[in-house]
Amino acid sequence: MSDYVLSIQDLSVTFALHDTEVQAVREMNFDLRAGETLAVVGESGSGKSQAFLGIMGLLAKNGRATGKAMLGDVNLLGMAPSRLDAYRGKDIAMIFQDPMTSLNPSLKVKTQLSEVLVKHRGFDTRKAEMTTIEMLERVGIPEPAKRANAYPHEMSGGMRQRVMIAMALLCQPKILIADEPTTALDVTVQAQMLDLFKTLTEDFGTSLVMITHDLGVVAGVADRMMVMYGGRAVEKGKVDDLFYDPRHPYTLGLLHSTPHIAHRAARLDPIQGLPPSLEHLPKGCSFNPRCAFCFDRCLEERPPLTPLGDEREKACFFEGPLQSKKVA
Amino acid sequence: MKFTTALKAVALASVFSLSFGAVQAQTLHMMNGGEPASLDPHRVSGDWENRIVGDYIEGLMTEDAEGAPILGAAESYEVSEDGLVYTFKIREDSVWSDGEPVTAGDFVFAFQRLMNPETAAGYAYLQYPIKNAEAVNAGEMELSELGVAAIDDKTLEITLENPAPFFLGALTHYTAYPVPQHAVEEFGDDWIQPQNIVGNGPYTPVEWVPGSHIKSVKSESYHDAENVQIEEVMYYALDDLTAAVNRYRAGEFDILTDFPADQVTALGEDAAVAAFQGVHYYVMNQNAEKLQDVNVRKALSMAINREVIGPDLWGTGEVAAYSWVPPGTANYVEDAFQYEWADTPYGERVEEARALMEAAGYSADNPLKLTINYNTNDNHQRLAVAISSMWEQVHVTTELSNAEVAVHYDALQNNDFDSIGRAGWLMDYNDPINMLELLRSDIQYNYGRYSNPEFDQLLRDSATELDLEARAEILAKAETIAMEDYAALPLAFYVSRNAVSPRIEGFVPNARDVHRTRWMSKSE
Amino acid sequence: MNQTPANLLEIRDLKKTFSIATGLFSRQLTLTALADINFNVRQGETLGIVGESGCGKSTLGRCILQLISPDEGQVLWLGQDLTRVPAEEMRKRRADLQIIFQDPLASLNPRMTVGEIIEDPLRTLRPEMNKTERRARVVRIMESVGLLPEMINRYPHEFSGGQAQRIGIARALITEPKLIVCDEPVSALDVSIQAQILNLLAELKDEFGLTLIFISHNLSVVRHVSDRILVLYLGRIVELATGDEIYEDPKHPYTTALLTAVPIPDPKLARQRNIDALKGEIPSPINPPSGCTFRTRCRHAQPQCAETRPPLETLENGRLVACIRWREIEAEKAALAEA
Amino acid sequence: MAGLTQKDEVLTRYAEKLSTLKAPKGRSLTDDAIRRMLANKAAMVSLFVLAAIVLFAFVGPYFVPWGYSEVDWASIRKPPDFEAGHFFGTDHNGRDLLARTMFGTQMSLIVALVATTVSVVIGIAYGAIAGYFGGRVDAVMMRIVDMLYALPYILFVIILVVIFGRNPILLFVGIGAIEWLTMARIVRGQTLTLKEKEFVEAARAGGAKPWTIIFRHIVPNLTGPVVIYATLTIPEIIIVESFLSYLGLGIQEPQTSLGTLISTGAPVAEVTPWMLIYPGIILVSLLFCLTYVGDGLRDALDPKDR
Amino acid sequence: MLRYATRRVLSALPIAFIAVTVCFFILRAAPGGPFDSDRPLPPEVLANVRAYYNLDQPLFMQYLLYIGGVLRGDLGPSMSSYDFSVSELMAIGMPFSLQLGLTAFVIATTIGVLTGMIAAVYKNKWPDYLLVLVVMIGVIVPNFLIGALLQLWFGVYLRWLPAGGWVPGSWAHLVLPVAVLSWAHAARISRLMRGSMIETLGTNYVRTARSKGLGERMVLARHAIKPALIPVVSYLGPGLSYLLTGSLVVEQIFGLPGIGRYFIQAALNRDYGMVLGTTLFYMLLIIALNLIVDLVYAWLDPKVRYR
Repeated sequence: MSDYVLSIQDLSVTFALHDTEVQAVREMNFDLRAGETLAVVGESGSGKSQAFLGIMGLLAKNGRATGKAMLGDVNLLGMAPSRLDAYRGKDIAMIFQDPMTSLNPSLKVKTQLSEVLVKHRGFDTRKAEMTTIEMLERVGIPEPAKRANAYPHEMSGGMRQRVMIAMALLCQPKILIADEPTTALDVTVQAQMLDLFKTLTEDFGTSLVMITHDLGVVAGVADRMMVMYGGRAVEKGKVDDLFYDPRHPYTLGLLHSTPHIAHRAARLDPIQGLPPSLEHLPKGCSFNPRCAFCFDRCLEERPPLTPLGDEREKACFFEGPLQSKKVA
Repeated sequence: MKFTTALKAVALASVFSLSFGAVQAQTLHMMNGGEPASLDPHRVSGDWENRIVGDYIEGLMTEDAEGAPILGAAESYEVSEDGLVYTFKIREDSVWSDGEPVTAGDFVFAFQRLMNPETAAGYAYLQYPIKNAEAVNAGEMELSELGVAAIDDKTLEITLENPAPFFLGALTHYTAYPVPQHAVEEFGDDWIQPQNIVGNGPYTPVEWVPGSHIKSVKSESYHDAENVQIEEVMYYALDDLTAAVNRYRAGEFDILTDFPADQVTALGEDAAVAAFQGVHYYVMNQNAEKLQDVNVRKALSMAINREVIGPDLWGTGEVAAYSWVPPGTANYVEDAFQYEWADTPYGERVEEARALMEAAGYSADNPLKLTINYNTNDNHQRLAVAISSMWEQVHVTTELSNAEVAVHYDALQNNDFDSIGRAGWLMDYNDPINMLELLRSDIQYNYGRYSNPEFDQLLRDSATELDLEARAEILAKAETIAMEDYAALPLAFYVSRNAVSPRIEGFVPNARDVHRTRWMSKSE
Repeated sequence: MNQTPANLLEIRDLKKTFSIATGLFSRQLTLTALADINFNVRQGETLGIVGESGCGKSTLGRCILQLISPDEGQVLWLGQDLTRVPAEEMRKRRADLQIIFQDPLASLNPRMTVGEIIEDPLRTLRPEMNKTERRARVVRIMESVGLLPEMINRYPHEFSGGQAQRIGIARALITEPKLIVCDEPVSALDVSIQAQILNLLAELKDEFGLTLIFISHNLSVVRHVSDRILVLYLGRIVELATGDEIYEDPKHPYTTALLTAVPIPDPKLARQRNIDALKGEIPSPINPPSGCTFRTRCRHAQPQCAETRPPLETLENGRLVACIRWREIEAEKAALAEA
Repeated sequence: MAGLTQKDEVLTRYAEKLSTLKAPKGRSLTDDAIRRMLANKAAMVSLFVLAAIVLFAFVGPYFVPWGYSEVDWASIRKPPDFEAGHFFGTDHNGRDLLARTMFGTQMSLIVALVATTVSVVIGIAYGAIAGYFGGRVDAVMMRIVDMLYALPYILFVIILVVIFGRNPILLFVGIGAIEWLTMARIVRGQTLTLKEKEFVEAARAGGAKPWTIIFRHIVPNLTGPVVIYATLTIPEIIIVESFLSYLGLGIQEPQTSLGTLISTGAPVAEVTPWMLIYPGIILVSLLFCLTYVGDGLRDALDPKDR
Repeated sequence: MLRYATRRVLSALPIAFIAVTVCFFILRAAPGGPFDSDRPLPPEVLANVRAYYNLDQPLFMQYLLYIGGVLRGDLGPSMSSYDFSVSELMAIGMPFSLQLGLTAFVIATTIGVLTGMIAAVYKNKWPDYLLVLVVMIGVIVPNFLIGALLQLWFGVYLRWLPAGGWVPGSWAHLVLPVAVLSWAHAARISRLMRGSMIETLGTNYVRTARSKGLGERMVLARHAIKPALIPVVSYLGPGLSYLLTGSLVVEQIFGLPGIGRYFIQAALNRDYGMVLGTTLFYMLLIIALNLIVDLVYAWLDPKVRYR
């Protein structure tokens, strides 16, 4: 018995398009410890969301996830949806980016929440609703009893995301996957929300996977992080290590691209070029066309994810110090 | 309240409803065509209403199975020497279905009601032969001046304006039916509602579901009740004839009173097609410049191959019409008129017609342009299409224009049509005058505005002629004049189309297309 | 107020309301989007405008460009009130004032080629130019914004967000404007692209001598690009100061709150930070709180805040702040720091 | 200002560059739509059949021995007879059914196009005005549309036809004038969205005049929904026409339409089956194809769900 | 809600009023009158008849008389039926037409929603193709043809069902008419439902529901149906209009005592009172049902409130 609550092995996600197949996620591996927060960072198209939708069995109809996703002793992948339903929402819950569209507009908030308890905990409706209201209070919704009777459109974006969080935490799942939970929100609300995540995961002992493109969000909440590019993890490690000593040029580029409130640089130092399309990934290292440290080997061979010790891994052939070299 | 009674009728319908399939032997299911406008004999206007009304009210005269006039409510009659005064003896045992006796007063009341302008009876003019009828109907004379009088309870005297050899036949018409004075006075216009209605005929209506059917049951008080076989008659209202045929074939109807000509084969032996007193014709607008030339009119008439109309176009075998008055009309000369070219082979006729047209200055490059107006109807359309194709051979180009009945006849009556208009006439009573009058210059049915003083004079002469044969000769002469003038284009004589289930006996195809239920019987 | 001739744009007492018809026969609600807006934009500077969503920052940008006509107040462009310029003349004036939008793809007509899109303003604003001249200029500007001229006949949907934004910038630049309103130009872009666009804007600003109004909800971005920053709350100015002043010495409690809420891409700092975020959410602009509109979320709110609307106070070197208690709060802070 | 204003020299250079520039034409949205359409097998087969039917209707008459109103007195109501050249048989007037079917198809197609065009024109005008002006104008105009929806419009068509006679053009202008409601709603909704789109605002910022905005920026972007709805309207109108024919209010003889042919053929389905079968096959395949093409177009032009 | 309903009805009344007015004058402007037939009436008789129906009055007076009558609930006399007034004929035909129309409406909507849903769930698999094909027949084959063929097949050849007519309380008589009437409507609903269901199944909130482990049936029943029904419901109004139009044909083919068949006959015969009465009836019916549809809509989509 491992101390990991979730262990992902060789996860790949493919989408069958009209005449081709596109691999959105390739050979992804990671483990999630109980109570820790893992940040998955990447730009759009890096496969970060699809990987977790794949784990949750929520891919679009033309999508297929292979590999293993071990929730304890159970492999979630390849499981019939009816069996998967015993775990989804109970042991592993997910929050989505857009709280506006992720709540059903035609059902009252309490209906959408209490049904989770009815399904997974076998509560009767009354008890489920009571618990729901308690939970709403917990996530900081004022007048929860009244708000429970509201429809989603009657609430603000922040409130809705609180409802989503409440919904996900109702069964006190082992794992909470939050897919860009704050992107659609204002900074002030975002800060409140991050705070809430911190408190609640601590209270419930829930492991949190925070999928985001914003390094600022990661810095505050995560213990470990995984950087994704072109469907693969390119660097993994503790948050501090990656921020203060990035080993992959892409990680570095991301850090340099992010404006910092505290100091106003004359110029940012962005990554050149555009993210690749998944249909036409470059040969060798996917990052090579944009990489300032690229050399011959990178064009031919794909760098494997290699451990560097202290839970750190990177997928890059370049061994030298990154800071010194300027973008060509 | 009328409103509630109507609802009651529906409720009643539910009570009386028969379960489908269990057809009772003595119920006659008759597809009767349109929805009756009324059951009041003074308000009706169609043969579909006549079938119902004639089954529940009997006039002085009624029809036998062949449609010929026989004594009805009257047991005998006498005619005065001058042919102007008819005296009827009403059956002693004749009673209304509520037990009240039928009296001469009922007839007087009925005739006066018919002619009363307030009644607004559309067909009142059919009884205009009665003295002062026209003036009374126009509101120019008092009702009491009408030439109908009750001598006593059972004796009725009718005085005519002029001698009318067809008058007995006219009395079979529903305009001459009696109405129950006591009921009309008690219920007013509602006397006709199923719960109030009384009649003196073999059947009495008991249920009316507008849009669906009327049901009549046998009246035990009818004077000939012991010979009436059918216990119950269902008159169904149905506009869609194809649907009607389907339902007939599904066994839901015993009699179809009409069917689409094309279905004749689907009906097989059941189809009963008989000559019918009436003519299909094309009106030629005599006021139209292009039709002023009698030779053009002649050519148009000659160029029509009438032999294909009935057998081929319509498929029901209508007889080609080379004359105006239908053959077999009473009080007339046999074979009074027929075009001399009728027997000429069609090809030659066309040649001749073309020559006439060319003489009139028309050619392939300078064709005569005509418009055929017809009322929307499949048969009329086929005919128009065919005739336009026939006329093409004689340098005529035609345009077809159809409109529904109301618009079409409105245009015809106002002489508001280009050149050719379709019309048809079914004789109201069996006498040539009923046909010939259509061409009288002062009558509004003369759509083409044909006007020939000589013709008009002959018709006037016939009215005062007491000798039937002499009168027939005068009328024949008139027909000849009009036809030689090509006053109109007779095309084909009507046929009646019925489909009668083999279960029904006593249905005799006849030229009047009148089939009273009392003569029929039904077996399994 | 110090009115130097270097003021390109002066906004005076600007007010804008929207009426919301809830139904054909029902009564109308009035939403005050902007009120009492007064500030200047100097030639060559970048003025950042920040605020939460619904604070009126985009409306302000559009009012400046006369894409929306304000209810009251003046928009003085080189001394001339644009709100009173006739429509026909305003159209010509638009060559000087351009805009870049948030959603790069939505801001490009999907049925036109890149060349047509960039060229479009020239057709109305430079009617004297012929087709070749216009095209040549399009090619020139495409190169300036880092687009390959070969792409001139492509359609917008063939481009990624970053490239599309470059097209939008090219279109804004083609008329040689003096002022460009950048309405959240990078918030829809990926991080790596965001930086490219920010750098591009900075380069272009120098190259073409532009003045920018940079609207964003992201304080880090605004801080990065702006000389001065204007903070809006519920349609009103709460503070205006240089970037450094705002960051180092915010006077208004709202500015302070905003600053603490900004995520910092530095784990140690982020962990140390006391996320003393704002309570609650922004109230509805249809029915704003009385007095200081911020008081409902303000930690320092006192009963008197509900009574009077705080006036916009002008401090040294043109700094503006709208809080009746800012001095007391400053004192409290100082006391706290000493303790 | 080093930039653009140095017109002559710099721009001449660019003009030269432009003349040597190899700029490949991009894929327009239409190209994309066509590509998607080509990939849709059902739609392509339908399109092919549709083309065949159109050819049949418009070119066919030149290759058949009989005219549509020509009467062959030798064969009235006869089944298909290859020797006489009546490949579909004849009707009860002795007219060649093949020629009539061709003519009828032609008429039905023309009628559908006329009516659709009318509905599109009115719909676009009404919808665009309501959408563009918005506010009260929009509220009032759309309320009227809502209320018109509540009218049993076919009753009005019948009344109109009864009154104005059976002029086909008038008739179908009439139908089109009533079919525009949905079109107007669609256009209005689309205009409302487009009006708020940033590229429209960009055009305004670029000094474009209102009519330029409408014609250059809004109308071209309406094509998708308009085309989709129009293809769906065509079969609808063919059906309405056949309904009117059934009531005897259709096309004037000797002209004909598919609806007329079928409503004459339906009652005699057993006696002279060819009179129903052939026009029936054409009508049903025409409508089937139109529907599939419409669906295909929708998928192609509005590729939300693929 | 009651206030909303009242206001909706009140706001629909002007349009009904205008429509009736327009119809009234158009009808009068039409050539031909109610008493033109192949057997024209002599002028004196015609004068009598016209006086009986007030047709001798100035047109505007007739209009006022008519409107006055309508306000009192009296739709005037029918010119082709002496024994019943228009109101009476309506009162008799209405229950039937309503029964027929609503039965068809309910059945068609139910079938349409169900088939559309099944087709959406089995998108691009054989149940989808099969259902789409069966349903398409309803849109593609004109209803008079379907009617005639069903009548022939089930009534004449197989004799399983009555070929027409109406016996109160007999469901067998309703089977064919309802089938013909519902088919096209069911087809349209089904197509709509399929499309909107496919769309709904792709929404984020359905994904959320799945992520909660609710099970596919629950996801469909609780989360997907209601929102997917919204476009369907908003089509029900116009759909109903189509359906009632179809009832004109069905009532005629099957010889049913509804009011639909009166309309055509009345229009052709220039039976002014009847045409106006039928039009008014259909209009009010559609207005009423549209109101119900809107209330359902508000229930489905909480964003729409009665204002």
